[in-house]
Amino acid sequence: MFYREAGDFHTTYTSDSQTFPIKFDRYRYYVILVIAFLVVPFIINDYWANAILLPFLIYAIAAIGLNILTGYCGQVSLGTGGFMAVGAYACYKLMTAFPDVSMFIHVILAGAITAVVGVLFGLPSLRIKGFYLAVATLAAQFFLLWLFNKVPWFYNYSASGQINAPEREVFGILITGASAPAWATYLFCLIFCFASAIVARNLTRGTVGRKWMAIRDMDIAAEIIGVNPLRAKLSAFAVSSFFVGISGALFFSIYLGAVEVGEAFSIQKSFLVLFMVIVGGLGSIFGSFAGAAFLVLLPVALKVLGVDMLGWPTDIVAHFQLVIVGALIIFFLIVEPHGLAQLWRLAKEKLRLWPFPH
Amino acid sequence: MLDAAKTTDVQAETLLEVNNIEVIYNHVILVLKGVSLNVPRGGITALLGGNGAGKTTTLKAISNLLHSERGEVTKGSIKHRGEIVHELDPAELVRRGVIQVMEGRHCFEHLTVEENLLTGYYTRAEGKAAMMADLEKVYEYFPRLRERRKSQAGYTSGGEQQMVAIGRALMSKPETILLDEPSMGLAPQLVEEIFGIVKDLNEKEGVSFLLAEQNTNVALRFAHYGYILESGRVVMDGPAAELRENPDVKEFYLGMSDEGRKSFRDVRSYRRRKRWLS
Amino acid sequence: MSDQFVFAMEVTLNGLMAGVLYALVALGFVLIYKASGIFNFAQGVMALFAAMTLVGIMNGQVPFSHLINATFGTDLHDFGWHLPALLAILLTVGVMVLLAWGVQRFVFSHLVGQEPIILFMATIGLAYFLEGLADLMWGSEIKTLNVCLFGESGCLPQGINETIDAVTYEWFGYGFFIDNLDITATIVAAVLVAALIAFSQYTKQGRALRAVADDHQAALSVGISLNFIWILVWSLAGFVALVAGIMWGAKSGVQFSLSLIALKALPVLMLGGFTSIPGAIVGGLIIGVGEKLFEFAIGAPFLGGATENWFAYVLALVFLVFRPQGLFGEKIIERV
Amino acid sequence: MLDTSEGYTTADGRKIGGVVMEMKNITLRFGGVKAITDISFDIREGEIRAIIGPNGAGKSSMLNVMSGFYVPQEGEVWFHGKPRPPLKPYEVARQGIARTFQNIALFEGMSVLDNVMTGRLTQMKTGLLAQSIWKGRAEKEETENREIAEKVIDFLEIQAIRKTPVSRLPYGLKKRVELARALAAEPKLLLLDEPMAGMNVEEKEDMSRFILDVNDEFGTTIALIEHDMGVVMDLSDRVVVMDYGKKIGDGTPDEVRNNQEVIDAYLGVEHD
Amino acid sequence: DLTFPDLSYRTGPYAAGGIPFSDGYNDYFTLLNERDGGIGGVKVKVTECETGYNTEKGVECYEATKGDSPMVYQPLSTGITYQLIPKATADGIPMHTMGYGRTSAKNGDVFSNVFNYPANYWDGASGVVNYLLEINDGNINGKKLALLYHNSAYGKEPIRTLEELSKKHGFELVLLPVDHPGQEQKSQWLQIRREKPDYVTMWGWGVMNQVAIQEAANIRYPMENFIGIWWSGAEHDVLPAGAAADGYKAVTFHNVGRDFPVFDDIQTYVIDAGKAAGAGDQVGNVLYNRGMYAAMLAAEAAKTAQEIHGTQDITPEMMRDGMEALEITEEKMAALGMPNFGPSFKVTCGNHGGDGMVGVNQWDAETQTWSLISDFKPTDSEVIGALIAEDSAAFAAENNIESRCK
Ligand SMILES: Nc1ncnc2c1ncn2[C@@H]1O[C@H](COP(=O)(O)OP(=O)(O)OP(=O)(O)O)[C@@H](O)[C@H]1O
Ligand SMILES: Nc1ncnc2c1ncn2[C@@H]1O[C@H](COP(=O)(O)OP(=O)(O)OP(=O)(O)O)[C@@H](O)[C@H]1O
Ligand SMILES: [Mg+2]
Ligand SMILES: [Mg+2]
Repeated sequence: MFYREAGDFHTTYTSDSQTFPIKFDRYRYYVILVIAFLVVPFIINDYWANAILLPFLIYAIAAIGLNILTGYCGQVSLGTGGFMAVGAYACYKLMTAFPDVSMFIHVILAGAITAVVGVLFGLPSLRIKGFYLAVATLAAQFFLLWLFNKVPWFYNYSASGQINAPEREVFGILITGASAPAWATYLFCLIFCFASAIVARNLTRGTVGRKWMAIRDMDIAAEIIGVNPLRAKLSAFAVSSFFVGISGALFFSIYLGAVEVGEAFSIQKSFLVLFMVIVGGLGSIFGSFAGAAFLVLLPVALKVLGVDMLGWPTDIVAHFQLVIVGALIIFFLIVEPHGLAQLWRLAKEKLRLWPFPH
Repeated sequence: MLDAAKTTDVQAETLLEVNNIEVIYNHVILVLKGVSLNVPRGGITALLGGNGAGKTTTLKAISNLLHSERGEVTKGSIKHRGEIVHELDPAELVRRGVIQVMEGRHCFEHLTVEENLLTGYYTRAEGKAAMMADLEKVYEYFPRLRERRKSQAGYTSGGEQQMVAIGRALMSKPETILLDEPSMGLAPQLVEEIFGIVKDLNEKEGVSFLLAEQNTNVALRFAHYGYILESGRVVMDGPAAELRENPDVKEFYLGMSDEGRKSFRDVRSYRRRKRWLS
Repeated sequence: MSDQFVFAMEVTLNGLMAGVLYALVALGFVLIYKASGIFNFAQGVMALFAAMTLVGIMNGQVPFSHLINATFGTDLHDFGWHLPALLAILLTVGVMVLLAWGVQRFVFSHLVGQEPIILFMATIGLAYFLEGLADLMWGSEIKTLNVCLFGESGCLPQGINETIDAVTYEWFGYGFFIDNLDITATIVAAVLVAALIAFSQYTKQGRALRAVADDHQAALSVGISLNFIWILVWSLAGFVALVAGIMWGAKSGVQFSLSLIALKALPVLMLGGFTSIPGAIVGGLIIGVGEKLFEFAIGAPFLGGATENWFAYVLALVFLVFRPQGLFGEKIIERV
Repeated sequence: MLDTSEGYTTADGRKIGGVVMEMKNITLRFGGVKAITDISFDIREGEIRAIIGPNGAGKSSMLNVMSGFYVPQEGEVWFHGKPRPPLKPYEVARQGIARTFQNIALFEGMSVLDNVMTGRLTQMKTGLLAQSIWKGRAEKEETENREIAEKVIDFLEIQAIRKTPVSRLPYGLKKRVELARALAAEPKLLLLDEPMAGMNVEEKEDMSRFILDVNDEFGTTIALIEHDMGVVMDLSDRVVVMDYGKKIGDGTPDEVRNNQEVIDAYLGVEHD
Repeated sequence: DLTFPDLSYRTGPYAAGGIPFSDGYNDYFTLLNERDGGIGGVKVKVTECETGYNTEKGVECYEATKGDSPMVYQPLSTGITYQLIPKATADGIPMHTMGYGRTSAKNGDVFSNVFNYPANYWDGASGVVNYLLEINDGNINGKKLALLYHNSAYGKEPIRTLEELSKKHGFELVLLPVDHPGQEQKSQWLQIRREKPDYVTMWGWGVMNQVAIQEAANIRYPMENFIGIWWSGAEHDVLPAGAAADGYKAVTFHNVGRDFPVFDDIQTYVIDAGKAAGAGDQVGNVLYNRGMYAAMLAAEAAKTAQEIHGTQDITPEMMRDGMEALEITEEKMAALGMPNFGPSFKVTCGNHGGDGMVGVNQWDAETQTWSLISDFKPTDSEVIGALIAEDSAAFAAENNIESRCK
């Protein structure tokens, strides 16, 4: 009886379809928000910001984006790295072209530009399905990378071919560049992450979300009951790419500060975000966070454990890291194929019944 | 119609024995709450009950297909010829002569009808001639399949797929067939035909059947013995002839009132359902 | 004949050869996909693992030596023997069968009946695991691979084929370059494909394989042992991975990047169809020729080069738009 | 033979109106297989029209033609007195045609409520932006449509499983949820493909009651494929009989029941 | 303790290069600890952190280690370098990117905390051309030089320089990009067969090197006309091709082989004592030597810093000063047991890159050794200097950096 939902009655459909229909959940969620917004900024240091929290928040946004496309709409994509690159380069071009405009606007515009590119590459999805589509999105991945590497306009003709984030401010506070304070960069990413989660949640609980899920679960039936598959799929591509673009922009401008396209947005990145989504749970916003946390934190935790605490050679630890991450992924799948999010749901179901087994 | 009393009199050898099993899905959903039943050699045993009563679950528990549904038998035992079998590989059970025809057909979509049938021969090693002979036999039972033998099973109609599923099971020359809703989606004539085949196999070749059916009417006509399942429990069992005469069974499963068959038009009013147990 | 035309011919021939090498990798994917509907992300890593194991066994390396040395302070390196290639290959095949058994026993037997994406995910976990394991076992340095099957003279030949060079010089006044290793690879691939086609078309295991791919539960219900079928195909895929590993490793040495050859196989798969063995070969040839010709005719002169990676995918994409299941793939059944 | 040219009155006294949909000389082929050969019949406003026939006769294919999923090689579908141009299935759905499927086609990853709500999709119009903000227009629309969905859920007595993922439901309940999804669309024409397969008598009675009530209360026209002759004979006003893709009978249940060709091809001898 | 972080990569696609470098770097510091009791009597602590050549892990490593007063960072990856330039500068920690990284960081006036002595990529490109001039009696007019490069920022580095030089010396330049990872280079080598360049130079990394050398052998391109940059010139690049790689050349900014007294010390104090960082089998290898050389330069800079500031416990800021005042002479090298191991040079406020002296190595497949066939010679400072001034000025303008050297 640790987890209770009894006693929560909803008298209106509005209250029933809110984000956290169960009071207990709602409070826990408020507590997390308060900590994230009001406590963490005061105790954060460079290491936590740059090594853990920023990547976590940024990957969470990307994972939410991909989850919309793959988890909700069922279109497996391996082009995430390429779309993040679009976000990053769009942001870079905007930052350098309009130095006085607020970063908020740049990042959102970068997302919008990525959305357009995403729709373009989403067009084949009308005919190509499943793993075929996944492989087809690789065409986007490789082509975009090639483009950003090849055309000097994208990197402002810099000799090195890298793009560097110049120092930019939001409300007079520096948030890009090396001297940006940790709390500011963290808050900036947190706001985007929070907004993304809210928007994603709103979209997925309403009509659009149901259209996506219908397409995912059975596209033919969806079409017969009145879903226009092209529009549903393209809207998923657009929304997904929008989030992925934002995460790419933040990844470049706030987190890394300098980026070389082939390295930062390689196919490995596409896979990484996909792993996050699947490990976390397809079709779950919470899962996107869980997956991002899992894949950002676990390697760091294993490194700290192996190198700093046990004093093993770094290479052995790195190899073990691979073995353990791999084994854990498999282990989780066997325990619960639908990801960490489902594991959490089942745990809740059990807690609700506790101490009675059924 | 069969004389049910004949087979129940003789104490036939028990092929399958299910002892008080409990099944849980996903570690949390309790579906079977103690089901026991026997399948005697040479008998047709019917498992009846409404939607979600647990018929399919019982059959899957017997044929060891629960694992792939994330279900498990947590209590009780299942014995085949006295041996505990619920740790066996499903394939091993087929080799021992127990085969299941799954609910909802489950044909191999991309294989042709004929290839589908041939997969049923997988566990046997009696050579090509025997295979062809058995194939021929199946085609005799289901002439429609012969016509469609070269088309991909995924494109055949619902009824055709049902025939494929049953035919496929026959190809393994089973001793016991667990048949899950064979009549579903079949035209009345074909239902008769399929039950005719069941009866034929039972009488001529001594195949035993455990039959999960919604179509109580037909099932009780052909079965020797029946179990009625309600929300995961056996609420009633007895020789088919007796069950047919039971007034409750008559009302709830056969759709007959005292005045004979009711019209489906006349059931517009709400009515409380009577429960035996639970 | 114009120079450009002769050059184009040479490029085409080399494209075909490259295609065969891609197809070798793609074959492993096809086998597993066909038999289980699993898109095996770990195929590339399996090639790496197989090649590393082969070299390790040939050179008598002590597995896990680095780990053992680090934990026990010992100083182990190798057993000091050199095994003949043929024996080493047999032993490696044994290891791959063992791996197949392990994969089945510890991973996929617990995932029967799950959706494809879940199975795909498991292979990702497997890829991580194997990569780490390979490094732990054999170390991450580059290893030179030199397979000599029949004594010193029977080594894998590399380098330009003199006969073809001479003959084509006679004909066109320009000697064509064909790599001996590629010719060997072509022969090996042809034998492999013929054997695999025979297996899947004419044996009952082959039929069972396809049945399993369609519906795990139904396959179980008719008595097909998933365990057996899957161990079988994973072993076969392991063997194919070993062959691919040898061919690719001969050129670049055995090293981590070997696992990335999977990326070259994906457009091939897409174009040929995930379920077709002949498709892998034909797809490989089309991709090989397509990307090389494009680079030759358009990429290098007009686009600044290095277009092959994306062009292969775009080419496959174009084919898919017209045939969504690939050239030879099984038709996607759409019914209600 | 019942004269239906001007509409008619059924045995239980319901008034049947004009033609809603008319199939004119439909022929449908799949490669070599001829699934439907030159079939014509009409469906009238407010009636319950059954299609019966042996397995593989082409009934489901006919339903697929009606719902725009298959495009016949020959023949036309007339809808509301006009020939219907070849439309995409989702466009057909928007004209007020809803259906259920023979092999259940629910969205397995969603809850029952969400599934029923998908039936309302054609009626929900707010854009992406409004929905991403949620408060305001989107929320209002959601609530309004939710009310309708809940009504359907109440009507079909599936309140208890509203929040359950459909993948966990037993077969019979799934069929009912599918019906709920179709009803939620408030269709003018409802196509049901074997709605009662896999049900026992009691559940069939429930289902029959729902179908009759829908027809009665909302005046929905219903086309129904079913193998249970008891149900067909009791519920339907007129019956089309198909065999091997051809029409072999068309008329009231009684007419059909006594048609020798139908008896030979389909009904066989009666048992009860 | 003096902490020297070592951002190594012993896993991933470039592990083969990362392992020997890191071994050399570690072993030299171990030697100092064991033999001399550290630097100026203060023990040295090397904290290794695995980056896997991945930028994000590089950032994590940087953040994890920057708190323990690290003397100098060697990011060992151009990507990570770009990442860290602003960060390290803001944190006041010096960076040393030897033969990689941002070339224009040579301009210490703009890049206060970044050092790339003794040579950089553009020196490398110029060194290649110089060598061609040398073997062609000073005239390469009309010759054709093909650049086979990794299609990334790194690989594209030499293009500008080579273009300038081709204008100056009148040779023709053919550009041949290879996409990552470079397993498949048929197109490029067929093109080389058609174009028949007199020389091929390569900016490769990872598997691309091994494949290129093998393909060159396959088309029977004369190996002695094939010259790699120093990141394409280690043992593991040539070994897979076996005997066919004989004669392959690579430019270098330090010496090769284990024929230096310092290696005897390393053998006795480190390897025989069981304190080697790796398996101890890499001593004398090109990249091992490079790692050791990097450690030596760092240690010397630390000594200089200790002298300047008169304290043994130096801070990163002091270390920076030491690096800026570093002077390497023949005598110093000889005293360290490394006579003629590298060029002598002097770092100044305006010049953080040394004199860019480049030599040429050649591979002998028979004995499996590299040997220096052309001594360290100056590169074309005229061309390079202009390019550096241009690029660093752009960076300074972008980031509002003011001139700090008088
Ligand atoms: N994979 C599963 N996961 C969770 N619950 C399940 C699963 N399969 C079945 N159930 C539940 O188990 C119960 C019994 O289902 P079962 O399929 O055995 O019923 P049935 O008697 O065969 O019904 P029907 O006649 O409709 O086929 C149902 O309530 C169903 O919701
Ligand atoms: N997409 C398709 N491709 C090929 N053949 C098809 C296709 N759809 C249906 N058929 C064939 O058309 C015939 C009619 O099929 P249909 O599903 O309409 O039958 P049905 O009357 O609904 O039968 P049942 O009562 O068994 O469901 C069958 O022989 C079937 O195999
Ligand atoms: Mg059932
Ligand atoms: Mg049908």
